[in-house]
Amino acid sequence: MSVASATDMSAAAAGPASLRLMSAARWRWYEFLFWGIAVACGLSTLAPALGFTVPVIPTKLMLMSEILILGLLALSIDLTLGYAGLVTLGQGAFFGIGAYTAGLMAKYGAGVAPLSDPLLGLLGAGLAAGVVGFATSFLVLRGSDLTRLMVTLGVALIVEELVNKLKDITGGTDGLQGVMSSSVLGIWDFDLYGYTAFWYALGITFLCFWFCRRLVNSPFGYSLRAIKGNALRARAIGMPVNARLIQVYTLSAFIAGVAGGLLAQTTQFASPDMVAFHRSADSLLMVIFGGAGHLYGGLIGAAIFRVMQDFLSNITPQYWLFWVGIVLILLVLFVRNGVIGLMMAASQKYIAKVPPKSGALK
Amino acid sequence: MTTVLETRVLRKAFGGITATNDVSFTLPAGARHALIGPNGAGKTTFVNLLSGVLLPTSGSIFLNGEDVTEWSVRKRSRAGLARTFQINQLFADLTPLQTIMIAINERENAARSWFRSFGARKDLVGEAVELIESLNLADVIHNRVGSLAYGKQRLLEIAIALAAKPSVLLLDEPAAGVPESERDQILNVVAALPASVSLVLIEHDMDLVFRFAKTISVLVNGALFVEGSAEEIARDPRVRQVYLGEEVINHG
Amino acid sequence: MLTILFDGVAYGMLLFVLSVGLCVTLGLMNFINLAHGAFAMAGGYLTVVMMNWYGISFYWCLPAAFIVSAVLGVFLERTLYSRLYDKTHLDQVLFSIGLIFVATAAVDYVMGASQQIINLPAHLNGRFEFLGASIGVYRLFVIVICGLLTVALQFVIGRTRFGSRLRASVDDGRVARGLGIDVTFIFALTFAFGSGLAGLGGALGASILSMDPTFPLKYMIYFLIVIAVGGTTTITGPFFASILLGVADVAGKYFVPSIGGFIIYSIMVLVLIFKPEGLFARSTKR
Amino acid sequence: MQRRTVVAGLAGSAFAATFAGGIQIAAAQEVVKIGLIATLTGPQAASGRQKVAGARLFMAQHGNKVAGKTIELIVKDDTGVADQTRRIAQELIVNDKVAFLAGFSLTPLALAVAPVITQAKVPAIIMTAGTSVITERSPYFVRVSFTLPQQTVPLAEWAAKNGVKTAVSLVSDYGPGIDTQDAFKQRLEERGGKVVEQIKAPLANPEFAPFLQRAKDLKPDALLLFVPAPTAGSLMRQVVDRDLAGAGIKVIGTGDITDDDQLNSMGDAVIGLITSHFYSAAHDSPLNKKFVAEFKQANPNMRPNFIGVSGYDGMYAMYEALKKTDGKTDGTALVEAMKGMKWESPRGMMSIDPATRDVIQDVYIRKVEKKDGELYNIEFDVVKDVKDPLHK
Repeated sequence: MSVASATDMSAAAAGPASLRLMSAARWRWYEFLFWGIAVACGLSTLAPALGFTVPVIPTKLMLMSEILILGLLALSIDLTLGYAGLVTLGQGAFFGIGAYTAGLMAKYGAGVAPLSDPLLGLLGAGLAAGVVGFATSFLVLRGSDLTRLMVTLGVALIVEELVNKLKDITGGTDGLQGVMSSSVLGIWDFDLYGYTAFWYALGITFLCFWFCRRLVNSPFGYSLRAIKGNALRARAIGMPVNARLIQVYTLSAFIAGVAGGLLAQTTQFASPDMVAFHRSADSLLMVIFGGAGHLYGGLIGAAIFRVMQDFLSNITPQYWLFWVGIVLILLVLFVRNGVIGLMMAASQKYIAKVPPKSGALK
Repeated sequence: MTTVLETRVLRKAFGGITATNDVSFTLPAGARHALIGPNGAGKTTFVNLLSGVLLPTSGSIFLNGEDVTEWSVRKRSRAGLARTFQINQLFADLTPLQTIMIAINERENAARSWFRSFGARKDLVGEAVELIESLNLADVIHNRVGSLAYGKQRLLEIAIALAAKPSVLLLDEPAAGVPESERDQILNVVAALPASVSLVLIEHDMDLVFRFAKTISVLVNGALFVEGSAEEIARDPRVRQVYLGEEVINHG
Repeated sequence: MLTILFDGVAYGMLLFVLSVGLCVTLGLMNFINLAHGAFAMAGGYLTVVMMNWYGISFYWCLPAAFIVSAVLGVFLERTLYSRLYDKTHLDQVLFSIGLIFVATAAVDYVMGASQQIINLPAHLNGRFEFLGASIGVYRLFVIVICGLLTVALQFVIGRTRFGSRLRASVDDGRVARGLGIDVTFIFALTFAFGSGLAGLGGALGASILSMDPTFPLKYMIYFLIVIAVGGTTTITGPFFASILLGVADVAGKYFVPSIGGFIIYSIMVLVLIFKPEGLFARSTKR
Repeated sequence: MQRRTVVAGLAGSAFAATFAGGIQIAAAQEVVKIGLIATLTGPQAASGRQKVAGARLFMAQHGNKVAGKTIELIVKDDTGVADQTRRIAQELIVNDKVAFLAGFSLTPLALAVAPVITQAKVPAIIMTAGTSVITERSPYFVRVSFTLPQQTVPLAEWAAKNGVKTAVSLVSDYGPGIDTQDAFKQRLEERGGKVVEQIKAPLANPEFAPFLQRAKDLKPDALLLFVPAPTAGSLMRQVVDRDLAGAGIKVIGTGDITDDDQLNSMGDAVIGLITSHFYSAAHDSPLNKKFVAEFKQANPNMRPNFIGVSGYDGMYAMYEALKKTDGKTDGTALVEAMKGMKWESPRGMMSIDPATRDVIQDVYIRKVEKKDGELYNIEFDVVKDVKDPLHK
């Protein structure tokens, strides 16, 4: 009797609190805006057929596919860095493993119906990267940020050397040639204009994003935040910290592998560049640039970074790096937590000016 | 009376310094026990050994009759041993409600879920809200922990430990650094803890110790100096000499 | 065989001088300065300009490289780096990568993209036989200079008043300030010294390593490997780590050229698996 | 600085073109665009600069009007990363509607665009990448630079004739390097010599000393070297430092290691070095003299090398092809127009093999000598009309 009533009472109190907790997972208007823009970018390519032109965007379909893929890679880093607090400088290894796996499946699976299917290729890419991620996850459990940075970098460099050495499989420095991507779902062929590549990349990236979004708003996701916040306390409340880190690292490797697979399928080759150090460094840079710990940071970082690079290298193909460097320096000096931090600071300024409609919000 | 926590000739040495010197200690169920000693007596080291943050050089630890000497912090925690830290160990970027929910999820094995929404289990949220209310944290339940007043943070520190529904709770100087005005809140919370929880209080503050503890152990230079009821200890001249006397002088 | 050992030691010594400044900023000041290589590049290019454009003696270039890089270091420390001491490591990474980009593009603009080569004075070229080993005169020169530097460095940090003040500032900046130590000044000086050493390393290495605008990025990995393997709590750690890596790299490439590239990385990963704080790390108090 | 203005102006127009891309399709008929994908940043940057300079020089000399069309050169930086090359190629084709692609600093960069150009039927002029196989990967590849075996085989012949019985090769571990060592080994062993060891150094390698020491300890008659031109400088320094000549080892290589652009800064120690290559800045012809002089004038601090001349010749081939098709930009027709094309380049006579679309040219054996206070590769022997030996 009394037990039941106590439960009732707590359940009554729990209602608003529970809603409040779950509200973090609610889709906001700016998220719809974000993905809406992505879709609009794709749709705008159809505009000329309808008799009008949209400047700037339609000419950049390939760039946008690349942004989505790099954004997905950055997203995988954000999962470990932004939520679990694990720094990694070796995500390129998983990206590359995914790329070569998908590439090899497409190359040797050509004609063999199920093997050459792009979606299956992505699954294979993710699994291959995930397995390697799991195997190396034990290396990142100990030590400081610097140790983790260097161990993950070391693994990536070794993978890069392996790719160079295993010429018979990977094609060595010249890259994996003869990757023939089959049509997506047997319907859409990869075309020269990059329509299929774009929608395919957008679909897969969104799917992975949606998955990560569920994940970080789940009890598991919050336990990762706890580990990042204070690993000692997390252990003291009985949390299996190492197991959680291994899981998220493996998952992150899986997603990076999918991203790599996407790149290999949409560009129809794989090269050692895809495993190279700069790949790992760039993607980490994009996450920090965008702002870690929001899932969107990587995507926004990738978008701004690549658009900026494209824009600057069109103006000054030889010295664009200079201006990118200046932007990075200014960003660090004047903004906290990257572009998202900048946006949040701006919106807070706006909110401060406009009094909130109801006190309950605050 | 059953023993819930026991150490046998527990020793911890850091290089040449012996921080815990062959301590044999038993804690009966339902105890209200205080562990006191002058600065540098090795109180915190002892708690770290009990909770598994440090591993002992020699000796053994038993929790509810089981040898837990080699167990990790996490395993001990799951076996019912909770603790607070002398220096707050909180999740600065989360809210008290989120913090407590994380702890409860962990206890209920609900934290493995990748897909259920955090906070979807109303029964657990209800429990969290109750616990937070009982610790006078209701007004800051959705505030960022890092922005809370120090006294509130200390309360949350206790709340996290309680969320695990422990059988043994180690409180490491729960009121340390809390302004006078907020101390009472903490004392009341500690006094109101259910009898099912066996308590070990590590304290410096003698007011708190005598108000709360039924039994007391005095630790000096890492070794158990004397044990007894609160009255016995208060009267013990040796204790006065090594510890209370010093306290009086310091405070004077 | 001895030749290989000798070459490896010389290579390692060079690595050490190049990376020791990074060890100081990272270990003592807890600042991840990935742009460390940019200071080495400054020293290297200064040498190139002085020798190839103005015909100044190589021996003058060495101190000049040290001084110019140190001045550059102190300037950047005061204007930029000092604002970042309390930022997160990630911010520091982003910042210093930005600095690398700027340095790379700037050098490219002024000097062009191709490799710069200097011609050493004739008496530093050439080789001689010693105990059956073929010794390159210049490499011997590098070993001697780097060896002297190491000894001097050990002395300054371990034995002098400046060293003890530095250690105090690092242990606890606030307490050190309370003791009347000018922490800001100490940090600036240390940073300058670290940058200067990198510049000197760049000057010494200009003829062995290739000097081109991508230098800071290309060698960043090597610096980091040295620090990771050697640990950041001592000077001797990175020193022995450099020698170990230098010898292992050279010997590996000599004896088994086909897997030469793996060796350095494998050593690093192995070391970090078993000793996450570095091979030669002193156990810290905390 | 004049160069800056040119860069800015060109970049500006490229920029404007990109933005206006969507709108200008109709007007674009009178403009023929050439997409030059060069590596302008990163370790291979030096090669990109040469290419762009060579191409611009040609346009400066010959104007931008061909067969009634205006030629527009769009320069892009691919940073030496293959997926960038591919993306840029795709964008240039789809957005800018370029009639030609050109450039490609490294073999993997060229290979990455093979599927794109085949699908889009756009000719791609290879101005550097030197692995034989490239032109077989797409019928739209035309090469105006060289292949490594093409350079190496004459060198092996020369070595065999000049008393080299045993040799060691040291090459960068990637396509062109492998081609070089294999072609050399095959030809030298056909002529009765022996390659005792083939050493491969990682492509990004700061320290050549151990590899050189190993080669030295093997005591061959000759050491064959190949690394990409931008890293040749530090390799040669270390070759000198190791004193291989003193140990009686003849150091030979393809012209990549005595790159004309860098040769001067390598110092007198490289005097006497024997290399084989298709181009030397010292090539004795009026056309080359004019080319070198005007190149230097337009690009202070630079001396044209084999990449620069390939950029120049690439533009020639494209101009001539457009003339033949009367300005029509059908890709297949343009490739057909280039097949069998024969002309005098600053390097000497060259032609495009109608069967393989690869370059046929004279390969010279040269020796580093000092002339007018500068170091040059002085040609002293020549093998006429060399085809790539690896093509069927």
